[in-house]
Amino acid sequence: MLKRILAGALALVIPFAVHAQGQEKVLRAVMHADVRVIDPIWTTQTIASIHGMLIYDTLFGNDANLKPQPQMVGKYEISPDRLTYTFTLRDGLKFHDGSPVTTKDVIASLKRWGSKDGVGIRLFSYVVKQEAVDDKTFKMILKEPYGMVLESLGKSGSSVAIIMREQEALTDPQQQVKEAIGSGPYKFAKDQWVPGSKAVYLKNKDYVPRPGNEPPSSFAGSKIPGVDRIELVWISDPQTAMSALVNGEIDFYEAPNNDFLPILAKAKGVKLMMTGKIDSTQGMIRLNHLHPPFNNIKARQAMYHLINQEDFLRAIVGNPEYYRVCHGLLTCGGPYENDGGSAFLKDYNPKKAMQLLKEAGYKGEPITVLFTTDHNTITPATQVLVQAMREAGINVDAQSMDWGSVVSRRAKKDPPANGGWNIFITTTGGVGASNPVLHTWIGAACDKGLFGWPCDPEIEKLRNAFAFAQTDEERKKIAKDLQTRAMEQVVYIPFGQWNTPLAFRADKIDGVVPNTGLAVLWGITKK
Amino acid sequence: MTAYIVRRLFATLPVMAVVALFVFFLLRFAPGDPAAIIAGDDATAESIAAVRAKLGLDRPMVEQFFVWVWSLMQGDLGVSIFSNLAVTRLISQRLEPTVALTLSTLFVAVALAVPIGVVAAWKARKLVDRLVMGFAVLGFAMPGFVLAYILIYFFAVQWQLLPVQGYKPIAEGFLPFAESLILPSVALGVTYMALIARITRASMLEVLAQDYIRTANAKGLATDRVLLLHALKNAAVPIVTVIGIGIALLISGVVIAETVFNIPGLGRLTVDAVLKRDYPVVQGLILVFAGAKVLVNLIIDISYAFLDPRIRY
Amino acid sequence: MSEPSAAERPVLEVEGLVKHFPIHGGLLQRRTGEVRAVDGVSFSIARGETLGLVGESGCGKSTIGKTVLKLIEPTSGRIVLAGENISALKPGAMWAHRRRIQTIFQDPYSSMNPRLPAGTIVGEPLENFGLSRGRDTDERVAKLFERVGLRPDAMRKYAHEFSGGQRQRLGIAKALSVNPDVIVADEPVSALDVSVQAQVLNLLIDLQEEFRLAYLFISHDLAVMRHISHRIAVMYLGRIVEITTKRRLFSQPLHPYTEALLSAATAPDPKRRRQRKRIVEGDVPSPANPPPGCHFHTRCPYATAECKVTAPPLIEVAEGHHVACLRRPVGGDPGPLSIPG
Amino acid sequence: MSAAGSNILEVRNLETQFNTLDGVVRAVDGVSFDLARGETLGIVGESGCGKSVTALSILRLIPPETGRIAAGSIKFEGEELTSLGEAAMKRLRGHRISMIFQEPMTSLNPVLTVGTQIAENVVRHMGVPWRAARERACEMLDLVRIADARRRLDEYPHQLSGGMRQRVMIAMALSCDPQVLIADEPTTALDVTIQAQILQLMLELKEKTGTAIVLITHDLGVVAETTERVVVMYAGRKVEEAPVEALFAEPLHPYTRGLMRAIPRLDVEADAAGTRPRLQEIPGLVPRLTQPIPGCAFAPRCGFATERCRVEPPPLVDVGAGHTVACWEVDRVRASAL
Amino acid sequence: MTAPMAILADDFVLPPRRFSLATAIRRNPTITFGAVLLAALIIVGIFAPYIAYSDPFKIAPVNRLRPPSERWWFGTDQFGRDVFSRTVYGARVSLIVGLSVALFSSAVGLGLGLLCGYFRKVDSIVMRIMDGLMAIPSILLAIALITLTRPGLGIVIVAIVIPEVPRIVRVVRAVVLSIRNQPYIESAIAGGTKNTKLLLRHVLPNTLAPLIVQSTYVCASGMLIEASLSFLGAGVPPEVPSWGNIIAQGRTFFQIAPWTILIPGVFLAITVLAVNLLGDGLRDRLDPRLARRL
Repeated sequence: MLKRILAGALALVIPFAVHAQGQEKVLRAVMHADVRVIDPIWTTQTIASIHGMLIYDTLFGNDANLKPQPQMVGKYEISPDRLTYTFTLRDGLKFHDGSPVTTKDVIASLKRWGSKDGVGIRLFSYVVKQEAVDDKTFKMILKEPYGMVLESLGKSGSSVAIIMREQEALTDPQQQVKEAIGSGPYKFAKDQWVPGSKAVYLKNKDYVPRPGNEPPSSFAGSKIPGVDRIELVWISDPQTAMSALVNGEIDFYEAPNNDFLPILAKAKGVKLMMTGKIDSTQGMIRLNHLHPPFNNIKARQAMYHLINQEDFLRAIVGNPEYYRVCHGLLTCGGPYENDGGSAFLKDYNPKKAMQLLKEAGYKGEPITVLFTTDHNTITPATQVLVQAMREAGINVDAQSMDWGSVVSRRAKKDPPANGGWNIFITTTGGVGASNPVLHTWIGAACDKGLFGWPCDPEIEKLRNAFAFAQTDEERKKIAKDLQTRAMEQVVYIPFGQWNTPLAFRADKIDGVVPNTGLAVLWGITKK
Repeated sequence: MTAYIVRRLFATLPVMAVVALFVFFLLRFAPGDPAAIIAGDDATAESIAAVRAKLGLDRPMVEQFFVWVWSLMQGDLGVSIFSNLAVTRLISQRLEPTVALTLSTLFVAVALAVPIGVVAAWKARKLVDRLVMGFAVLGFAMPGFVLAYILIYFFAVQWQLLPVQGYKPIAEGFLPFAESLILPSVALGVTYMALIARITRASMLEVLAQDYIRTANAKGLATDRVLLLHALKNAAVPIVTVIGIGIALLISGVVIAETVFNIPGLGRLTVDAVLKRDYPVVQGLILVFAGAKVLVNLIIDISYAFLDPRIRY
Repeated sequence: MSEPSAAERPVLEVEGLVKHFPIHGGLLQRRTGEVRAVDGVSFSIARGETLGLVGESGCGKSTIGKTVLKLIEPTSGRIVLAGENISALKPGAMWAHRRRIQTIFQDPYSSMNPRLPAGTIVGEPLENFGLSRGRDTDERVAKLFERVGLRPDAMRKYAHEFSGGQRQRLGIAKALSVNPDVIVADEPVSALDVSVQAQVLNLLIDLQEEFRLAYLFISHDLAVMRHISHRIAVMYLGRIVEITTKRRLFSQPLHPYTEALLSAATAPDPKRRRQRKRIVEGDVPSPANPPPGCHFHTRCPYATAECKVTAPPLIEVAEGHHVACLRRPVGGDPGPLSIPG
Repeated sequence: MSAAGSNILEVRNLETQFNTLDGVVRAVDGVSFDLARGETLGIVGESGCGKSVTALSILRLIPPETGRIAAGSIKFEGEELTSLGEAAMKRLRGHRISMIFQEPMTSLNPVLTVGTQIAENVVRHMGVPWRAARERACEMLDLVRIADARRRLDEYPHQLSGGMRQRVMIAMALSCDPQVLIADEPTTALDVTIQAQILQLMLELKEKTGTAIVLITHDLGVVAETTERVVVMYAGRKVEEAPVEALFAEPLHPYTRGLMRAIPRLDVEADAAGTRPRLQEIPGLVPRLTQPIPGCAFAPRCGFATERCRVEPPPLVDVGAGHTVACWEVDRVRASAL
Repeated sequence: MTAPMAILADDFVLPPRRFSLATAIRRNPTITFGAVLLAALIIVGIFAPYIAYSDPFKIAPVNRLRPPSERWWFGTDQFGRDVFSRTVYGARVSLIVGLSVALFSSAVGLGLGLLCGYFRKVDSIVMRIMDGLMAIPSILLAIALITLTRPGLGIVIVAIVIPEVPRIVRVVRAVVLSIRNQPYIESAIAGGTKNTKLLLRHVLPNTLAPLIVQSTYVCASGMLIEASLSFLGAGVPPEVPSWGNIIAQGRTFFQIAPWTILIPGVFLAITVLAVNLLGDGLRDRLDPRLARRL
């Protein structure tokens, strides 16, 4: 009896099912995180910027070699004294609601970006004012020449300089924007958005790509939307995501777990693609400079002797092919890689570390480590650190909490005893860390800087000098001095860098571009 | 009968009140402070305070409760702190997968477990009975998530017969919908099936020892009539009771199945919300789950009247 | 066995005892009626006397037993135990009087706590009323065991190791332990086989004579009643329809229901088959809504129009013989009644 | 033993055993008796004497996992029931031999209507359509004098009184005109007045339908007033068999005598002084059936017992007029005062 | 068919059965099997430090995800920790959680159950609260409790006890209600036994059998819930090697290192199986009647 019912139901439905799949070309992709917040300015999370680059557009876009290329800008002039930048928007720029993009929107957007994002803040500290000449052209007047204006406007990584409508751009940066309306190649289908499961983007039919069909290279080039519909599916379990790719349930998988790369390499129709050579991830141990014991530089330097990068990297990545030891703060393999201050990390000797700590006045009081429990790279790294410290005899108070709690706890400046912290571990993108100005964590702007609050005017001076340097040798020399100084101050202790390739069904999609700092999805087409 | 239903509905009010009170104060007394988390990465003290004010967390506890209850009356379960979406919308988005999973598991489990239980009772102490009881005890002990991974490993990955994860809404066609539910239903259903099979066997055995079964045999009735009409109809009440209780077991199991099979259901939503301390979502969900359970109990009680003429309301 | 002396004041007096169990229904569980289990009953028992309460199921005889024991609260009426009015006493106050009235239950299997040794159960009342402690209790219990025909070494055994007859003996021993004035025995032998029944009945009779105990003996079996009672009250639907001495009840039954009971009862004598009088028809009406007037009128062959309307009072129609029947006037002819119209 | 030809049921040396935690229980230990067509045979004995097991053995209703018919033969109209196939037995039960039980409260299925429970028996055995079976059920309810039969068909057992339920059981049992009706303690759970009605009804129906009745009870009064011939059982064995008048006039087995004296007599006048004559107890206890009992089972409790009684099982002695007794000391017993 | 026992003469004295281990084992295999298995696991739990040949906490990334071999009996996990040692330590955690959950919920459940069963006034209020607690699915209640406080073994136990208490209260209350109208209670009251003595001597002992049975089931479900909670990331802190944690952390590598999940999973299943068998055996032995009602 049961069989009869089932057979009847199937016969009825099959034709219907096939039809639905036919015409529409859909790209199903699993990114490294789930789209939870839709305001790329409000949060520094990379996934929000990936979402941003789909639905918004930027004035400039850095290409694969980090050179800024015009995107929304048609033509631009820089005054001889390098103090006045005049930008003119190219034609055909329209928001998803049909309204044209005007300089009012651009100025408001840049202002909001400039008050929240680190690179933006640094740029606008030199900007006197922005002046709209007319709807298409506006001027940006600086008080001193600044070398990184175009690179900043075209930066990739977190909190990209996106252009949104004026009414959204006016929202206070502490609040999230309510609507996700941009002028980019895709529209955000807010009604189909299921946080924690799926974010849907539909092809923006009346998007006008840059004329001349320039070849895509990272954020540069003409953006031609490849598919009718992009679904960013969220699968929390990396193994399930890998199996889904092998099974053909998804087409693109941004950050497969390193252990599964051998399986993916063998799987039918699956292709692995290494990202850009500097697009790796760098591990960082951040010490709290405000409170003992790490307010004392000796104690901070003692910690170097506890760190054997090999242990960390094998725990996180496992397969040596995908990680490399890098004793510097600036990304190894990047233009400004150097060996300044790398001697600190050459001498792995836990006993010496303990002895130095004692000399620095450490008497065995508990050191609070924020122990992340649910992050597939930070959790193993913290376990390696905690064990190394305990083996050396340090009294470690490892407080386990989920990543969300770590993010909120690290913002607290109170002493570790009541709600503060001594050490936490995080990672940062290789692209950002390759450039002294873009690398926010290398800064030491005291309490105005990032959590941990290292304080050394010298480092800030060197970072500014780098911005003004005109020639490459000059920049390389400044970079070496900066890294040497930063290593001495122990702004943070690097524990190596690793990169994970992209994995995608080459038999189903193509047009995948090696990304630098941020996954580029708009160019992907479906066979 | 309607008098009974109305009385039972009134009886649910105190229960729901207890649930509401428990959930509301439980979350408020937790040491973690949601405002700090919401304020985001480089939050300063004032921005955290701003968030607290916006959410009304700084107003006296009692006032918060009445505001919440009053909005509850109008069916407004508040807005998620993180995604600014109304809780009711979040819930309605994810209702279909959870309901589909629960019902398919329920249907599969009951359709298999009851006949197995009847046969085990009929052939008591023989091989088939031992096998069934062995399966029941094992099924009860097997942790759901371990079984789930084993199923995925063989059926989805090795033999690629069924999808590894995800849920295909019925709108996308019955076949993909059914396929995406098979593995989760089995992984979730095994424990539930073990429970029903055991109770069916126990209540059938008790009924088969009754005098009226001896009378039925003394009338020389065919075995299947004695078993299915005379015995099973009497055993129906305890069986239906355990199916009702089992549904609570199912709701807990759904949370795990949704995690392993990455199904965007209410269970997964609750876990994420609790891990992120998203107050309104957690409160709304627990109320929804509690309401569903109370409703199920009512339906089960009413069904008794149809199963046993002696029960009159 | 000596007849009880009438001079002494009765050890248990019951006047106008009523017990109604409310029925709830409808939306708000309001009282929609009541089961009139005991509907105005009066009797008294002298020291050393056995009053038999006989009647069919649902006539309220067990409820009277439980009410007199104050295991359930009476709705109204007076209960006087050895001169003390206990009808209104709260459980706390009743405790002191419990020593005077004990009880034996019908089902031997469920009237003993399965997890306590027999000696402890029998000795419990002694310790409850502080009549003895520890070793002293054990000695008295051993004597009680012997008195009811059980070996003292069985004190350590548990309920499941005894047969039905032996458990009834334990129940008797327990009731006897605080030498009460009255024992309420609710169908003490109906669950036992004939041969064992005889043993228990003889034991009860011997104990009554030795300790001058008053028995309120409840049963549905007329033969057992005839054997053990001095006076017998016949009950129907919560009321006493006839109460008199055993000899007069069996020789001159006045109430039609008593007559029906006697004729329906079986006796081990094949000749009786032909002497069969009329068998009364129909079922016992439900106590929730008893028939108006005389409750028995629906099944009584001699019922007249008036019987349907007026409830017959229980009056003494002859010396020591009360009956509640309109057709039995005081001093009337005790012969068989005529069938009306 | 009445003439062979007219016997509808012949039981020879029936042994039924149960395996329990305490060993094998010989509930029926070699019982033989006959049942003539249309006769009313009484089987009397205290609980545990094996009377119910004998009845269940005839219909082969002993639960296979705990008990079995160890030996002996049961012939029904010449057909050997102990070796009959289960399918054949099923066709026979409720059709040619039917049975009613003690507890009216629990012997009817609480969730099925009275009409269904009767009609299903008719459909099963008479092969008539359901509608006709319901008509037959209605007739049967009238036959057992249940008022307003049509309405009662659709009522459930819990809506009827104890007496009415026993009437339904009888209607159900007789619905296919069986040759033999086995009644296991049919009136024990009923009130006296109702018991009288049911016994009278059974006798009337016997006259009308000619069905032979096997009445099983522990109540000697019921036996005296309803049966024609009586089998007395003790500890799984038949100790005495006789026409009912002869048995009550002159019981020959010491156990039967003991029973007669132990019963409180309703019809015997109390003695002059109104004092209560002591009941004659039967000392001791019924023996445990887990071990085989040598000699006469009643020996340990028998006043007339001799050494031989304890060792050799007594043979069945025929004292004439169908009165047999299993006792070595028949003559001494006969001589002693009743 | 009335059970054969009732056919036997009820009037003879059953010989008191001496308690002999041999017959006890032969007669109830389920209890024996369950008890032996559980005893073995308890021993493993207690002597974990000696049985485990390496330190379960030691991270050795170099020998990461090694398959079971003669050096690592159950292979290693993604941090190079020995799965055998961690599983052995896991036994300790799961048993502690299971037993303490059973203990606490039984104690509270017994107290509340007795009160509700015996005193009408208390009954209506307490039962409403119990219904309320039971309405909230146990896993969600446990997660909410755990995540809102600092994670730790004690918190996990409390979080599992709270949803289990109503289950035990219901069982005890049902048993007490059924005992209350047993004749031996009326007989005790008539014999002058006062409330407290009645509760302690007559009511309590007869509730212990069903309580023990129910607490074994609660112990088993306690272990399962702990494992599920850890699996969802809301259970025992990650560094504590409970079976749930081991499975939760191992699940990501299930396809390339299935032993990280299967072996702790099998251990968990066996333990829960042992406890359930013990419960079934006890139920059949102590309280056959209740067995059917539950």
